[in-house]
Amino acid sequence: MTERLDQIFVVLKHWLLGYLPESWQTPVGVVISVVCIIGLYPALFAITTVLERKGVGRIQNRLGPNRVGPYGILQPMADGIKSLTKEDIVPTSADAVVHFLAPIILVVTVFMGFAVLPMGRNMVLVDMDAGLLFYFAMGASTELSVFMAGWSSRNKYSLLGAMRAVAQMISYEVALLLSSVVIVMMTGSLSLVKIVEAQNHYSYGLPHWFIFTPWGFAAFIMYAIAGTAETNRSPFDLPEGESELVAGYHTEYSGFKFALFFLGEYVAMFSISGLGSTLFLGGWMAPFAALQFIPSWIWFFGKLFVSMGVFIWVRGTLPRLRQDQLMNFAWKFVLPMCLLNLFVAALWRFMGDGWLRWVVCSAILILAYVSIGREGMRRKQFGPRSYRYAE
Amino acid sequence: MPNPLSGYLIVAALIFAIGLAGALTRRNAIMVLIGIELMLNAANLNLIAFWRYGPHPELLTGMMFAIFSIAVAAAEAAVGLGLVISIYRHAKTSDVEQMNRMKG
Amino acid sequence: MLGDGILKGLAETAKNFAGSFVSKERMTTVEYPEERLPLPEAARNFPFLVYDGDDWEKGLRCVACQICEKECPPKCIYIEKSKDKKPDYVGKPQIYPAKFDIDISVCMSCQICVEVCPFEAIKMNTEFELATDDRFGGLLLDRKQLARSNEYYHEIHPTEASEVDARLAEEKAKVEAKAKAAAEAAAAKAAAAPSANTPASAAVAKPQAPVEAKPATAGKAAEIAKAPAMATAASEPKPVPGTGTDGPAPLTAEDQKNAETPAKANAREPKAQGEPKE
Amino acid sequence: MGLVFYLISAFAVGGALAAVLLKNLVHAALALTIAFFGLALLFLRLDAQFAGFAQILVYVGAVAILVVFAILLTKGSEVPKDGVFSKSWLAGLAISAGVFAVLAWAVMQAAPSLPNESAVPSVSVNDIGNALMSRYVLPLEIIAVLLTAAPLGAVIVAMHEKAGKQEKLGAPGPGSPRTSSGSWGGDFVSETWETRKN
Repeated sequence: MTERLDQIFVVLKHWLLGYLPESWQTPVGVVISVVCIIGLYPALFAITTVLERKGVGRIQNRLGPNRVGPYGILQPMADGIKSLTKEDIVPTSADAVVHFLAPIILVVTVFMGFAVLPMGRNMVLVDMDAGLLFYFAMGASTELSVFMAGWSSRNKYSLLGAMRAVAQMISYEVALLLSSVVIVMMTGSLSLVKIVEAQNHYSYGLPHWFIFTPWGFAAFIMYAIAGTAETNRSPFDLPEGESELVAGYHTEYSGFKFALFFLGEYVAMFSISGLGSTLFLGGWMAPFAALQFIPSWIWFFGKLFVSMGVFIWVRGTLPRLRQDQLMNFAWKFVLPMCLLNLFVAALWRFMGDGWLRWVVCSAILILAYVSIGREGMRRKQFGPRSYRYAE
Repeated sequence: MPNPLSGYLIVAALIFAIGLAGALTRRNAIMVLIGIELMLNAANLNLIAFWRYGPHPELLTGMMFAIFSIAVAAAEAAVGLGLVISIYRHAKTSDVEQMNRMKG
Repeated sequence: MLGDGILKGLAETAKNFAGSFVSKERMTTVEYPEERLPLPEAARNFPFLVYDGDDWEKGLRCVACQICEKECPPKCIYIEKSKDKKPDYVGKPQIYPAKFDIDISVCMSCQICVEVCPFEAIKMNTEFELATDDRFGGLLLDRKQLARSNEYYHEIHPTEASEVDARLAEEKAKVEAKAKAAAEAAAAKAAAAPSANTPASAAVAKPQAPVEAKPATAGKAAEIAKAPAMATAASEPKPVPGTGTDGPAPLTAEDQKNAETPAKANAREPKAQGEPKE
Repeated sequence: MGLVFYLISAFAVGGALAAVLLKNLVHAALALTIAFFGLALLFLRLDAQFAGFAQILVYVGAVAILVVFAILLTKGSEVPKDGVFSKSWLAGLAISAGVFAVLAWAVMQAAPSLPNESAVPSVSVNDIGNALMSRYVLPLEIIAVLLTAAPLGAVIVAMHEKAGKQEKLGAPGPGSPRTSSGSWGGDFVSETWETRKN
């Protein structure tokens, strides 16, 4: 029974494909999966927007949206209808073609990342040998669409927002890659399915997720920071800092194209969260051996929602960084920590089993964290803000 | 095309020629760099095609060459564009035809 | 250590998040259409017309004196006087506004109309849900839309309304007393004692001026003082100059000046434009 | 061969042509990314998964962005008035046409002797990693050194030198450093000195 529930979508797809001739099965199967992904994530996006607004409201001791439908759960429908029926305004001097293509390229590249994410046992669109590389290649392409959006709008705010976004995404992509490379080092594979399988064993009822190792934990923290910056989320939302740049690179977008940007941002969050849970949190694995009877896809989406909750929590807590703080943090804290973490992971690999490697690896990481952090704080590079006033 | 490899080679030659034409005819230094990038890419395509249809694909020679070439091209682009920006600061132009003085 | 501030902040927001489900006092918001915060007593928005009694048309205190229309800085009030008269709250026949429109898209809520009204007829409302889909007709309120009962006034500004009521009652009492005095004087005149009347009516008008510090109310006192005099004028013409010299005189002059200035300016304007041509 | 190959080739060649021909530099850079993407697809078609994704990651994600940044930093997004092609464009075109003619002729001559269809090589990322770490470890190390040195060099070349720093770095010339200084303070000092002399 649990087995069948676990594989319900796989079985369903095979059952549907059974009605088709042999030569059609592969392309139609791909199309079905793609349609499922394209349908599912916007739905999750809709749920997340209302949850985010309500969550941030609660954090600020407000109620959040509660007018449309019971408890405001139909708010995303109202927002969707609004943005679909709004006039699509293109600035007169804008580069019409590039302006039109930017949101489409963003959404396409963001959705491409899901092709290699395993969303459950046997639930992956393509089990690519170089899956992680594919994911990062697609993630790198989003930068270009952001730039296209900002440049084609012929608006200073848009251009500034785009330049900030691109600079930020390039800086943090290095950290994102380096923190993921640790996992590749330990599993010896770029395939996300194999990475999940490498974590798929339990001892004393507890899973062997990579986050439960010193290097995995450090890498997860770096990954979370870099992922937040990569998706332009608060506190790294300078590209669309509304107090300075109106809305950043999508200032000149309205109606459906704006909705596409909004969708792209949230789907990118989902995909970063999904990759993070695949790499560090065991993907579709249950957190306890005793809970394995619950279907794997429930665990994957549960982890997705938990990490979205953390995104929202962080957004409700932290103020926006300044541009120099952002860059200093990327290059002077996250990058050295990631490089050190690579070394620590190698050390872990070669020290063999035993408690000693736990002590040594943890000590190195904690020492580095404290000393780099203290040094940075002393130089006021990423410490509390200090204000200089005009003389 | 008589066989698949020659198809890839012709495409690579075409892109190489386009890149060469761009590098030779455009005035802007960045466009010259773009032409050079295209030429490098055409060469990469050649390498990969030869690896794919070569006698010993398992040795990965062509593939490795292409990967190293990609890495070198990235470094080359960084340095080249840094130079263009530096020259632009001095000469206030990125037109290669106006960069005709030895003294900045 | 780096990051402890972040953890502290996260704990704080988590406390807020959980607390918002537990304690209602944390929530700072009021769910507006269903729940409302009580408005402060000094709240004001746009003017309304007060009426006494049940019939709004009959009970309007406004006598279409047009002072508010002239004083209104953005000129948002439009009054048309009636041809006939109806009795006001003291029972004296007065003209009433046949038309009283306020364009609340123009009104700037300065309350000057309220301050200058000698009859306590126009007051500030607190109603703010005035949105309409017709920005011309919908925001031009006529006298029916503007009329609110005195009870409503008590509801929104209790202190002010009771003060106004007390004042009106006092004036009414005085007017009645004066009418009585006038009647007595008439009776006395019948008994051939004409000099007794003047000091009596002056005594009625005089104490009011120092008590009401505001010049507007003083002017109103003069008006009210004048009213019975006019009522009795038919029978006794003498007290009128007596009351007129006593205090209302400079006020009425000022009123006239105020009233004239826009008219004068209007009259002068075409001349000024025409001069260079000549 | 087949339709897919022709489509992808047309995509790549079209992107390359647009990159070279478009007047607006940003458009050219965006067309360049189309060409890069088409080439990456060709790599994938040649069963070189790793190289294809590396191509997208490096070229579309980094080089194209770098080009775009450089264009914006040099105010290159405005179309120059006196044409985008150099005076000797005809010669350049002739040379490249000649190069293409020679290459195409060579390929066509050699076509019959070229290897025909061959089995899909089963090369996993693991094999590539092993090769990188064993047979090609020396080139890898050299590339690593290059990739460390090149960005450093690029940063130093492109870094905006401040006037004050230049002064500090520059050796004292024949004249007094005070009077030759270009900074505001230096001007001020020299002026007072000269006025006192007069």
